[in-house]
Amino acid sequence: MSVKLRVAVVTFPGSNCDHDCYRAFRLLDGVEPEFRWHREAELDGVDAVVLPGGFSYGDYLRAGSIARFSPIMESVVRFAREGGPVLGICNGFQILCEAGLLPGALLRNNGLRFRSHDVHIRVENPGTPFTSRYEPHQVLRVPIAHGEGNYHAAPEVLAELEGAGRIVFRYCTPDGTLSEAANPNGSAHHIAGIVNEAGNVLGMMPHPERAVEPVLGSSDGAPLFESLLDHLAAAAPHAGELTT
Amino acid sequence: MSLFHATVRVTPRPGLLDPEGKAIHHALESLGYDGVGEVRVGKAITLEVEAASRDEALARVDEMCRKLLANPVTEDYRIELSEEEGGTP
Amino acid sequence: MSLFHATVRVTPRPGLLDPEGKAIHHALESLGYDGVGEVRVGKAITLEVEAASRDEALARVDEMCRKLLANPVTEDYRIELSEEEGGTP
Amino acid sequence: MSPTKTDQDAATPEAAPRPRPGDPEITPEVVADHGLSPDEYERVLRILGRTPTFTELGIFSAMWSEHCGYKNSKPLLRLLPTEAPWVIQGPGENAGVIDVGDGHALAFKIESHNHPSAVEPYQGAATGVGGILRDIFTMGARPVAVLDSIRFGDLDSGRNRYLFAGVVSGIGDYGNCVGIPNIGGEVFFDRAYDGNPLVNAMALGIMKREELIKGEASGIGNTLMAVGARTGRDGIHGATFASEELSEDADESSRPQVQVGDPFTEKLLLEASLELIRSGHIVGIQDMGAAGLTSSASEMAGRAGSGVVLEMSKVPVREPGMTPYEILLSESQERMLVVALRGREDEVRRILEKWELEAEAVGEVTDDGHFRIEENGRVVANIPALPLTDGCPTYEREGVESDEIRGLREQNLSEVLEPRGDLSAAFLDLMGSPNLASRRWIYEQYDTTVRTSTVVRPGGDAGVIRLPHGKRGVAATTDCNGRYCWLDPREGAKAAVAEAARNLVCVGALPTAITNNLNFGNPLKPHIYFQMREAVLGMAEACSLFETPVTGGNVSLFNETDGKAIYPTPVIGMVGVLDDVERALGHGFRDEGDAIILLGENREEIGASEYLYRNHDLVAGAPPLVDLVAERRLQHGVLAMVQKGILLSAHDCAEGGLAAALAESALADPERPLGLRVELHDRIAPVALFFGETQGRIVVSCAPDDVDEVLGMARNHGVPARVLGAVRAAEQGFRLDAPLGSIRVDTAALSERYFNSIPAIMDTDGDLPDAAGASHE
Ligand SMILES: Nc1ncnc2c1ncn2[C@@H]1O[C@H](COP(=O)(O)OP(=O)(O)O)[C@@H](O)[C@H]1O
Ligand SMILES: [Mg+2]
Repeated sequence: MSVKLRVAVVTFPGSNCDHDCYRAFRLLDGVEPEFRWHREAELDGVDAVVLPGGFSYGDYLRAGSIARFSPIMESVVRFAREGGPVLGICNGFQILCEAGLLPGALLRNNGLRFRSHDVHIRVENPGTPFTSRYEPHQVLRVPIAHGEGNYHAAPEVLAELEGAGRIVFRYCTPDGTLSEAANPNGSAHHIAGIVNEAGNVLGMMPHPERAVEPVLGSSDGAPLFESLLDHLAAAAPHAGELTT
Repeated sequence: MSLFHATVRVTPRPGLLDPEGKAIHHALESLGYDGVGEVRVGKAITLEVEAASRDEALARVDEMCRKLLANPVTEDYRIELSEEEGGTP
Repeated sequence: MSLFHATVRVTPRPGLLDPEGKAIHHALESLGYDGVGEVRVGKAITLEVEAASRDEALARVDEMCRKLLANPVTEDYRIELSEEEGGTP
Repeated sequence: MSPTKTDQDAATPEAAPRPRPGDPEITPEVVADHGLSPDEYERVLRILGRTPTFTELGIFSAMWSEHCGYKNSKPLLRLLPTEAPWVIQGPGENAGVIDVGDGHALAFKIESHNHPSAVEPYQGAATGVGGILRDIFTMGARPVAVLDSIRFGDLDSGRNRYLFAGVVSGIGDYGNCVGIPNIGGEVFFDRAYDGNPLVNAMALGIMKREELIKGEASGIGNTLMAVGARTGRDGIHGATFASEELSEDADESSRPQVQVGDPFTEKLLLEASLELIRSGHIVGIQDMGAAGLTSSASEMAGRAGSGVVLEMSKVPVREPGMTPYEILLSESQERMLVVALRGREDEVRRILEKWELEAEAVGEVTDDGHFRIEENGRVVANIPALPLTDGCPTYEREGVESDEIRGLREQNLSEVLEPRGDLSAAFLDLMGSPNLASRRWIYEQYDTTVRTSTVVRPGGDAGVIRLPHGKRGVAATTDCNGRYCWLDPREGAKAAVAEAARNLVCVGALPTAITNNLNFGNPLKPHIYFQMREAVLGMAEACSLFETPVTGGNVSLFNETDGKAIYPTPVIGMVGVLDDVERALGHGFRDEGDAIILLGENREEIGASEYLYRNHDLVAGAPPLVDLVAERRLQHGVLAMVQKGILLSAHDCAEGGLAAALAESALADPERPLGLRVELHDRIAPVALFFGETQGRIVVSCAPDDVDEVLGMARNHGVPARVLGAVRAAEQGFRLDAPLGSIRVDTAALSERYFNSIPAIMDTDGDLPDAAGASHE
């Protein structure tokens, strides 16, 4: 009997990419995604956590600012501090910043408008649990859909992110060049995604879960989920003890 | 000509729903703050204007509010003015 | 216990780009207003709190700001307080 | 004109309400202010057998407004075909429903929010999206896509730019937050819409067949519950307001009628409603939309043939001191009325609580057929439900064509057919017209990919989404050219249906049904009533022939400012079905060397075209005529080709004509524009050949090896077809040659013009986040 990895997809009031994330895992073998309502207090032994995109609490006040007080966030913070992989996409990234699991903040897009279209992002660090299936500097085509994705952090934080290889994705042109025109929201250093110091918490604005099948226009996001499963399979000796 | 420092406070008209205020109220409550009355969220726009007199400055900012800064259909506004360097509020 | 009326002004930190302020500045210019200095846009959140004293009210609102209403990475805040019924600002 | 309904029984006198202290007295002025004609008021008196209370007058006024009562349109709507084997729910419910195979049912509907958007574009448009989404999920369907059909005056006015920017961000913010992808729509600019923008939003939802639920208040003793947001003083009498003309000072007088939307609450309400419907605790559910609690409660009673009693003091309100009149007529958003099985109220509350929402028992279903309102136990209104909902007088008016418009239609255009100046320059200019330039500026503000089901995004001929599990998909489009309809409403409406169907076959979908939004001026004017009648007849004829029945729609009349009406704009929202979404086709050319083929025939038509408006400031001539039979052959042929998998692209010719269609296919991928070389042999005037908007034409492309098969299939379907040329690299330019003229433009210049025209207009000024440009010029 094969034991499946368990991934929690957290639903906050206003999350709207929870089903999309769930589905992205569903397409893979060896993993059992499960929804977790934000009011649950315990994560209860899952192997990884996803904070999906959407508009938790309507994005009122600041995107992610209210969701980070949801009961489940205490467990998520603990899980992350203990080294458990946490993936925050779009609104999930914003929540991670508000919760202090990632540095910096996501401001309103510099063009002041919501932007929804495909972008190209360059894999800056294939050495994370989320990117091992990518080549260095591989260019991916994935959709964005956000109004507050302009990454901002103090200069010393940016220097630290740069120096420690914690910038995982940057916006770029189709051929991998960095340019202001290819930066959809004004993010500092073209940042599209970063990890925490330990490397187990990834926040990114683009939506890899919307790019997992050719019929949707791109499957460049699929290796991200596969990378995570590789990582979990390798690092989850306890998986064998679970019953399904 | 003097420089005046204006703060324009734009608030949702009374009676209109303020979903953002509602969400903040809800969040404050669930953080354990009770006895918080109605919360409403508006904008505070600060700008500097040159004008010959306080009255002229006020008139200019008022016009800006009507034309651009506030949406007359859904928002009210209030102007606070102070003269740069030693002006009184 | 008295009821206090608080206005919290949340503004982007100095040095931080304020694209909305810039856009308004630009629009004012194209409407023919010149001599308008820097424009910055912040939030004005009004709420009512119950507290035994002015100091307590201030302390409570200050805590709300630190916890929820302002993001210390990007925003500053300022609290204005007035007591309901005849309170002075 | 004469009322067409017979009078119903009078209310039972023993339950007659007494006037509420503080309510205004009923005078002829008060009656007139409520928009009721003396005849209509007479009818109210007969139904009640007494003078109405102020509350009752408000109720009648709302229910008998054009918006709720369809006074002027009902007899016309009966002319539309509504049946087909795949129709599960036709007109009359919150949304139409059709069978789309594999056990799935599709709910879909279009709705207008024109007047609110004219007053406050952002909130008006946002709440329009909110309302149409609720119509879908109250049927038990999960909303899966939104489309928007919008119209404005010309963009050289700051006011129009302000309205356009506000509407687009309102539509975007609302749908984005709820998490429903936008898959298409249309936008049109013309001075006819100055001061009267049109904002029509369409939504699609999917459910399993057995999950369908209706808006009926059945089961005597069942509990009526108000669910969702609280009731405030916003939007009181919106329905009546939507049925009047706007006046110069509309912004002033209509302030209290602005409703503010809260998409976050909507998202919670959506999830809670679907959970409620699946739970079995409720028997009926309806949105409190136009005329709020009044229309939802009385319509649910009317449909079930039951009665209801509501206790006003139980309705959760946002502000203290609201009167029954205000509570009943408020149009606060994100509210629902639910009929819960008696004894299950707590279960309903628990579901709502999970989603952080309120549910309050406010009344119950009765057997007396009355719509009864109480305030702390005291009856304040008591009206027989059926005459209230169905007894609204309807009028069949006389329609007469306007001489002025006939004159314009018959205007001789031979002079403009003479080439004037450089065709290449005219073409470049035309492609930058806001009516032809890329709409990317709009749909990039809309989330188009959330829900991971969007197969064809906005930008193509129609949007396509896949259904859960399996390969089936649904396509949707909205279409209508108001200029065609103005010059010839019958032909224009036919063209709208034909274009919608053409758009669907281009992506590979079989057209199956329509919803429609009849946007017109004041129907009391004979020439407007003529437009309505003709448009409905044209729509009926085309829908019958295409086998696309009408399952619902919306009527928006009185779209006039200071006596000037908009173009008659009967917007068609059409849906179609695909068996295999992997076969869905785009409109973009793929590679150098691919063959470009034209299906259909070129004709010397230039009337009603964008070319005329742009170059001669003229809206005149006969609009392009639709040959419905030829059109149907064309559509079957293209569908067969797409299904066979031999096409690489398909795109219909619409505004801007053949040249525009070719350009759109060449520029479909902004990152990789292509060039082309096309030769035409038609000896017709080049402006008509290149820019005329002749119907019934589709430009397809295929691999060189498949040309014979495409031509063969076209022949078998009786469709004229010919190879026009081939796709080229961008560097080789965009070249069209014809016997009497040619176009040669640089691809990069064309691309620049096409993609940057709308941003260049909108991103300079007059397009600020909020009130920019709100000032009247
Ligand atoms: N308001 C809008 N919202 C979303 N998509 C739009 C809107 N207006 C136009 N589009 C999209 O832009 C493309 C071009 O529109 P249009 O010129 O009307 O196409 P067509 O003539 O093929 O119907 C279509 O894909 C359409 O869906
Ligand atoms: Mg069109």
